Amino acid sequence: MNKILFFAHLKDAVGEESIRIDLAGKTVAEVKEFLAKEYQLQKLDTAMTAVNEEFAGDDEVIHPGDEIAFIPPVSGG
Amino acid sequence: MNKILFFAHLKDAVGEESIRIDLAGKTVAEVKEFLAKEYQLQKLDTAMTAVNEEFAGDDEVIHPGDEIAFIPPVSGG
Amino acid sequence: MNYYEISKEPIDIQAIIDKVVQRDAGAITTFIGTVRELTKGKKTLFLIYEAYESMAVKKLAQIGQEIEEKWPNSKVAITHRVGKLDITDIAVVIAVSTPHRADAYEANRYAIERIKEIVPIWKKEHWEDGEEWIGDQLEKVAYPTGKPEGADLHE
Amino acid sequence: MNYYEISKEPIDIQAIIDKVVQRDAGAITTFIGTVRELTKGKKTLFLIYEAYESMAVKKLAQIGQEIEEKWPNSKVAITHRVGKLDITDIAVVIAVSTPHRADAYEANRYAIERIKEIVPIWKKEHWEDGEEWIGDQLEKVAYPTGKPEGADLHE
Repeated sequence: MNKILFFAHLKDAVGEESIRIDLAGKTVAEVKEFLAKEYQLQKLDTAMTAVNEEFAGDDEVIHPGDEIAFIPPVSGG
Repeated sequence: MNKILFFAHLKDAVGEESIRIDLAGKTVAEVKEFLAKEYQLQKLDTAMTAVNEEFAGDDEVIHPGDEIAFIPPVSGG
Repeated sequence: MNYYEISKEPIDIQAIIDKVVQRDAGAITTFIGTVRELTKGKKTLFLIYEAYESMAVKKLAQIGQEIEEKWPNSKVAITHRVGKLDITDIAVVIAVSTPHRADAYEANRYAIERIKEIVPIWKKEHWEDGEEWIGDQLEKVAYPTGKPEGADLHE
Repeated sequence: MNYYEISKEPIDIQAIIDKVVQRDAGAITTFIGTVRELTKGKKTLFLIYEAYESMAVKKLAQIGQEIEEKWPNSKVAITHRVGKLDITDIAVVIAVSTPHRADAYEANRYAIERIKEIVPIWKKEHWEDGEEWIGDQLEKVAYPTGKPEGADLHE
């Protein structure tokens, strides 16, 4: 099972801070495509992805237990 | 009458924080020359001069009541 | 000591400065980011900051490490606030100490630019006529790999 | 409020920062000059700072005015300590607020460089084997007119 975290406008769009779903074996790109469709997320393309709190490329493969977070363009500071 | 202020190594060399002396009519250059001789001040050349708390050029003329200060190279900060 | 923090409470600037005091530092710079009322003529009422807290702390620590490698003998502490902030409230405090002053300015500037690139913190601006999540990078470069690189920095 | 001060007491950093808070500032930078133990391998025990106080306050104010002209909507406060200072004690605090962050760094840097040129303050370093008045400009440019000019600044 995997935990998926959403922030900022993605959280508003999904309506949840996080969901639990099994994504093991999929690549980050596949996860993005799946979620964009499932939740009709317009701006998932512009978000970076973090796996276990570290930025991950589109071809990284998800393992069981991985925490996946979508990081919209940040605006701290 | 004029008040002359000395700071840092000049104060140490003169042995006084300030002296009172009439220098009206002299230029800053003349005052420097006079004091350098009177107190055997080696480093007066490298000091800037302030008249009434404003930097003054060597040809500025001293008026009665002017406060003259010698400003060795500063080292604040 | 925790040099890198996300805080739900107002930030005590002096406490952040105290973390970077060192006997061989002649200079400490701080950057204090405050909530500005006007941005491009539009009046902000208040902001909400949100963070992916655990990752944000790690990324702040990474920035500190980058600085301590680039500027030898530097020491860094950063705290970023989250929650609702009013005009003039403090969003972030960055303190950097170095032996000499030029480095203290440069390293501090590096920290804020890097925060705006890689630290998962977002602000939502609230105006009289609406609200919106702000994303600095939207108007800037996209990261093809999803991983921002130091080379993109405006140093 | 006194934005420019010479202080015989330890400087309260927060009090200096408070002076430059403004609703249209998004950035405040501070520079905190501290007494460093080692300079070129030589160990400092303590320092004595001395000022031509009335003129020093005027010159600090002049620097603030220069900044407020060069960087529109900036606000500046500077306090310099005098007397005996131990290692890590604070000699000077410069706070600058501006609408945007790049200006806050640049204007602050300008202030410290200018202080080291035109403000009548001197430090005497005390080492184990002696003491000496330090004069930065001795190793730099001499001012033929006795008046330093902005053009000499390393901007």
